[in-house]
Amino acid sequence: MSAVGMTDTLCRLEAMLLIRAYEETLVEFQRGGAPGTCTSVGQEACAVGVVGALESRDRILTNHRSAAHLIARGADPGRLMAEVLGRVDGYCGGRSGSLHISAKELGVVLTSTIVGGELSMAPGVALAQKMGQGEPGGITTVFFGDGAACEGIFHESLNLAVQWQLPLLFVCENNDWQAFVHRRETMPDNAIADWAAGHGLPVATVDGNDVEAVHAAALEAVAAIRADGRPRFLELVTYRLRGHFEPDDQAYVDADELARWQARDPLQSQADRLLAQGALDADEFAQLREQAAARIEAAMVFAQASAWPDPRTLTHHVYAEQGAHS
Amino acid sequence: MSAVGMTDTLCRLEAMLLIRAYEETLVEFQRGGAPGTCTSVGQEACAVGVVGALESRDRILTNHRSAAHLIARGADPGRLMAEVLGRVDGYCGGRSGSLHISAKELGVVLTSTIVGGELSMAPGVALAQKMGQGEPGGITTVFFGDGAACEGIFHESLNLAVQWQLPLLFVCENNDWQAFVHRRETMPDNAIADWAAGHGLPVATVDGNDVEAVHAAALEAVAAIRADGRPRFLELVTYRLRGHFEPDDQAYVDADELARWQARDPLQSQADRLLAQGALDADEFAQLREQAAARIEAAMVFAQASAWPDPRTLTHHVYAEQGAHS
Amino acid sequence: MTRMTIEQAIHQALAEEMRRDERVFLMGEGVATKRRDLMQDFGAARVRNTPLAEAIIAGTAVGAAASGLRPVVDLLFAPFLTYAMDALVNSAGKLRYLSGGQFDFPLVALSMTGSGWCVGAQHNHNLEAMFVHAPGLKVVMPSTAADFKGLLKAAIRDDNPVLFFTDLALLHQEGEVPDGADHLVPLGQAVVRRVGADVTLVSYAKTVGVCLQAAEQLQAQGIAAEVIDLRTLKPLDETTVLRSLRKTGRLVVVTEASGLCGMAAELAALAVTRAFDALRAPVVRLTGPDAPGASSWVLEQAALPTAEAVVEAVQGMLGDAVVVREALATT
Amino acid sequence: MTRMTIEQAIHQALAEEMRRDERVFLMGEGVATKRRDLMQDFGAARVRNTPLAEAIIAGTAVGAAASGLRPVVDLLFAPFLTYAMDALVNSAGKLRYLSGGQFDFPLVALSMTGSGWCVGAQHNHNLEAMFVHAPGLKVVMPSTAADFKGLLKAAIRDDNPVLFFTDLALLHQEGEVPDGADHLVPLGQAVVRRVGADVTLVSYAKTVGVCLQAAEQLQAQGIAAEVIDLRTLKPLDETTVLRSLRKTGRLVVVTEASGLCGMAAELAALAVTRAFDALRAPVVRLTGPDAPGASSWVLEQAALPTAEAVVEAVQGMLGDAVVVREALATT
Ligand SMILES: Cc1ncc(C[n+]2csc(CCOP(=O)(O)OP(=O)(O)O)c2C)c(N)n1
Ligand SMILES: Cc1ncc(C[n+]2csc(CCOP(=O)(O)OP(=O)(O)O)c2C)c(N)n1
Ligand SMILES: [Mg+2]
Ligand SMILES: [Mg+2]
Repeated sequence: MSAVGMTDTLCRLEAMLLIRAYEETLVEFQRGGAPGTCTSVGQEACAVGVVGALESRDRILTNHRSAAHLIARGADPGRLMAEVLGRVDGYCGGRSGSLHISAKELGVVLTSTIVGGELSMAPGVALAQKMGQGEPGGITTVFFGDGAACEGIFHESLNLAVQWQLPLLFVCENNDWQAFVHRRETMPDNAIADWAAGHGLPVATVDGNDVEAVHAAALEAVAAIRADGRPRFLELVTYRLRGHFEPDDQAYVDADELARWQARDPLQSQADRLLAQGALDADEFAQLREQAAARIEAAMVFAQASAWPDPRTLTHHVYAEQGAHS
Repeated sequence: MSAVGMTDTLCRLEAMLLIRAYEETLVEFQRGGAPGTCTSVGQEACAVGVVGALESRDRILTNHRSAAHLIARGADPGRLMAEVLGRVDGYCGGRSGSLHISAKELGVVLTSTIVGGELSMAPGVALAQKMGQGEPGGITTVFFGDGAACEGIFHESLNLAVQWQLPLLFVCENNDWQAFVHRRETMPDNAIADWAAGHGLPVATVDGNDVEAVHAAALEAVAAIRADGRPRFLELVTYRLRGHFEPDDQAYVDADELARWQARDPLQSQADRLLAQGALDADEFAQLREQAAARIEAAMVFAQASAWPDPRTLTHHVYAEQGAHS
Repeated sequence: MTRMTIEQAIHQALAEEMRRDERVFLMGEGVATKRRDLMQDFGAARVRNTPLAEAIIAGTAVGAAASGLRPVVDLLFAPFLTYAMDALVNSAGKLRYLSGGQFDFPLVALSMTGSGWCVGAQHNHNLEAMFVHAPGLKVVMPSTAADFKGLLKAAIRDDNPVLFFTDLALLHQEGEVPDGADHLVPLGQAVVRRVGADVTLVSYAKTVGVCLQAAEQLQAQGIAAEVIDLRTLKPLDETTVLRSLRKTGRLVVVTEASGLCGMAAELAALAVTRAFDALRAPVVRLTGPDAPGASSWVLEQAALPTAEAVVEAVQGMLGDAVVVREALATT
Repeated sequence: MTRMTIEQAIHQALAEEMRRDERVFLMGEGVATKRRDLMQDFGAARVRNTPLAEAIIAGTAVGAAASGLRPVVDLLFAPFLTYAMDALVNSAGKLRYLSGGQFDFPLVALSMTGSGWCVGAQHNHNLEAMFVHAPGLKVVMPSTAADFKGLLKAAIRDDNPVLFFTDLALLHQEGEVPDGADHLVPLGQAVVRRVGADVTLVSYAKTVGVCLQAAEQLQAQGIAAEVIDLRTLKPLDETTVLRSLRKTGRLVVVTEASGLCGMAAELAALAVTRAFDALRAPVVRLTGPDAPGASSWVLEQAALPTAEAVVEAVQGMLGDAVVVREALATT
């Protein structure tokens, strides 16, 4: 099966498979002691659904749990892995590691692993678009978690975006976890949508495990933002199927809750849908999986072959105009 | 006329007159070059109405615009003035000046002039009450402005109070100004109540220039908090009749808007009400004014007679157990 | 040359740079109220009052700076920077490096501080050293009208995030400022305000005046003090300081900020690590105490380094030197 | 004595102090998950998971501390302290003073930092100096299991706000810890980890180990290095440092933190202001660079001061001393 002629729904399945393969391969590799990552296993539909609704002139901000957003945006898994391993061919030359990967060439900018950092910078990125920087008509999308919604900057960011009418799409992936704390310990039940609604911008709450539903909602929100230049808010209800950061035994996780959500795995759901529609058969599905695995295998080879940064470059890139400041 | 036998409504008028006399006397004095203050002229009904609903076991947090809250709580105007002038007989020995006056003996604690600082500390004060510190059944009241509601800490403070079920009364004095910026430039129109409501706690919006309405709303909220231990929110709609900080020519203020609110002066309204009810006559009113003026005159004499702190005490009170750290 | 206050110098710098480069814009709580003429000249899009929320003001500046604009944000009083620390320290200071140099952050964060106004420690806290300690940021704190203008213009043109501190007490001080929109003072260059061979007095902002006063008094006693105004705290002009130290062998550092891990510590460290052989006496730090700023005028004054204290310190140093010299002569 | 990891020492200290004083309670993102046994022993009211919001966690601690409780808050990684700066710097550090001593703030803020985990500068930033610079706060950063336990217990009993930093790399390191709930290490006391007369190596946290390693290597070359572990950064134990300097006349300060306005600057300043006459060589600062922490293992390692660098610095110093001594002998 080739991407040419593939339907959009199938492409979304393919993208989710690639993300899953990437993250599971890294997890396996990390068992050997390499630095861990925050995976988005179980949340792939959020990334694929939203990012697929964006154009190249748009900007994306993400956080510690960024691999799905980056891959959905077309990032090279090899360069991502090289970054995770701290190698020169990584998107940030190995300086970032997994936690703050940005890729300007893809419009994935200013990733912060400070929870809420993305929310603090996003209005500025959107403001620059509004004030004429970048390609005309571009909008900004900021991905963040339910935990980030507890930070004060959430409130400040929403208020500024509303007040200044910024072309900014807030996407909260509500995955029920904030590291090792369940969301229910941190906020009332419908808090995220209620808080957002209090700011008076349009809010949609969507099943974050249904990539088609996410995609449809994102398309609508993006079109609306492009039409009137004002912010929109999407809450994507999903679940973190793996631990916070690898390795993590998830001993603190309620087994029933986890099982309920495992049964709603977004990849399987999308595959089931396509299988039921006859748009995919079992062989093709297996083939898609294999293609993804093969791409990620090659990526891992690339990453491991990538050189370490030269220690003599330690202080490069601290300041602009290197050399002016020693 | 003596306080004995005075009705509560009359006492509230008297308290407002005392606050007004205090602030206007200071403003006059500051024309001579003494450090300025943030007056609450026009907002006296908020302080008097709410503070009168509290008991001595309750705690109060306030901010840069604190004189009304302190005087309503029974602070000695002489010691307040001494503090503003930086003298040893001030509540904080002159270290605070006007901007962060707290008076532990009155239960007015942890005043911060960092906008939002009061909101950051209030849940801790209420938590201590909930966990058995202080007299049983005490609650905490935190006064803050519409500007403070823009700070992220507003969101965090409300969420924690709701989530932890803290006996905390949030009182937002929405006076339409945030220093030199009108509230309309900073938030949507009904934002404060909407934001608070998004947190799922009971919210009441009240005419902050009607001391009886404020008092009734505060009594209700305080009783509710004492009954179930959970937070409540009052938005008091009022207006800052003077500048942000003395001296301030208010050149940036819309004259019509100001005039509209001047016509709604809370002192005059309360006096008119009492005069109309026959609970007060013009002579008595004049007498109340004179009593207030006399008390404040005496306070000013006291403050000016108070000594300057000894410069050799400069580093006293930085650390507990003075001397352990040099 | 035109005589103007430092307040005017700042305003001119802003106006000129906004005129020169349309990517420059200004935001903060009340900037459009305070600088109404700029708002009228450049439009409401480029001179923006903000909600009262320092974290998002600073964060927005960071995002805008990385996206092609050149924001100047007025964060009012230095203690309010505590709300903006994530944006400044973790984002502006680190994301260039962590991204492997993908982004520049040409932004300027203005703030005010300094004693003399009886406002107390939540408005008056000289915490510039915190930003010197943080990587990726530049820090400027000038003392004269000409430098305020030239350094602010240079800061706006710099591709790095710059913290620009104004000592309140200087705002209404006047000085001669070179005419023309080309007047720039490069970041990272200290200036010798007074030449002398006996002792080096290093300072910045308001306390440069204290040093100059002290130098005047010392002159009367036949002691020639060299006075260095750092102007930029980071990058620090080590060359100018070291050159002076190699000549005088004696250093007094004078700051209003607390000494502990402050600029005074940094200068003393510079001396003892890089000019040890030249040193002829203990370095003296004359700094504010390890205490919050009090409001009371007398306490506020008591916390400030004075010209008298500088003079005394220098006399102490030279006295010792004389004693030592005499002792050596008699062996 | 019982052998345990530093992680265990911290946990024991928390458990013992909570048992001893019911006003002590613990809150933070995940503390009830991570310290489940404490939650079970002391109840959910005293071991509280919080919303993900550092500013209100710290602010709540400040309010609670001033109201009769003794909170310990876990703020996780040091860079997250940037969200808590107002509560820590402006409230906890200043409101005792500004209120004229009306309130005490017996609170402890825990946080972790340090290289070795490839997590990058937004988790790894040794910014302890910022809090040393701020008035009204105490700062602790131990290196051994016994000190972690004894200092954390003392910090919890202290009536001042204490920033308690843990270098991540130490967490699983083991050490002997005195038995019994009475084991306290007073704040403000450094310890001489190794006695020597030729040079003083001053450090804290993980780099104490680097100094000890270096001292071992130097010993083999006949050079006796004294190693001082500061343990508490504020209040600083100047006496112990100065006593050593008066003996050795040589100082190398080793920190993982950046040198600029850092603890290394402070120590160098201490030496040159208070022990100048004893100094026989330039002070050396061996510190992390003025750069954010990189994630890549090789860059992270390259940023760390090594035992080899310490040895080299000492050799350089003593080499010079020998040269000078010889020069003097021939005149
Ligand atoms: C300011 C800050 N506090 C705490 C952390 C540690 N931390 C990293 S991710 C995380 C959970 C974030 O939860 P959420 O925002 O829901 O995102 P998710 O991890 O679920 O994707 C925490 C607590 C951090 N990185 N930054
Ligand atoms: C964090 C912070 N930002 C800015 C200021 C300067 N400032 C002092 S009062 C004030 C306005 C506050 O507005 P609001 O909260 O509505 O209270 P009001 O003054 O109207 O009573 C401002 C901006 C401050 N003190 N703290
Ligand atoms: Mg989450
Ligand atoms: Mg207001």
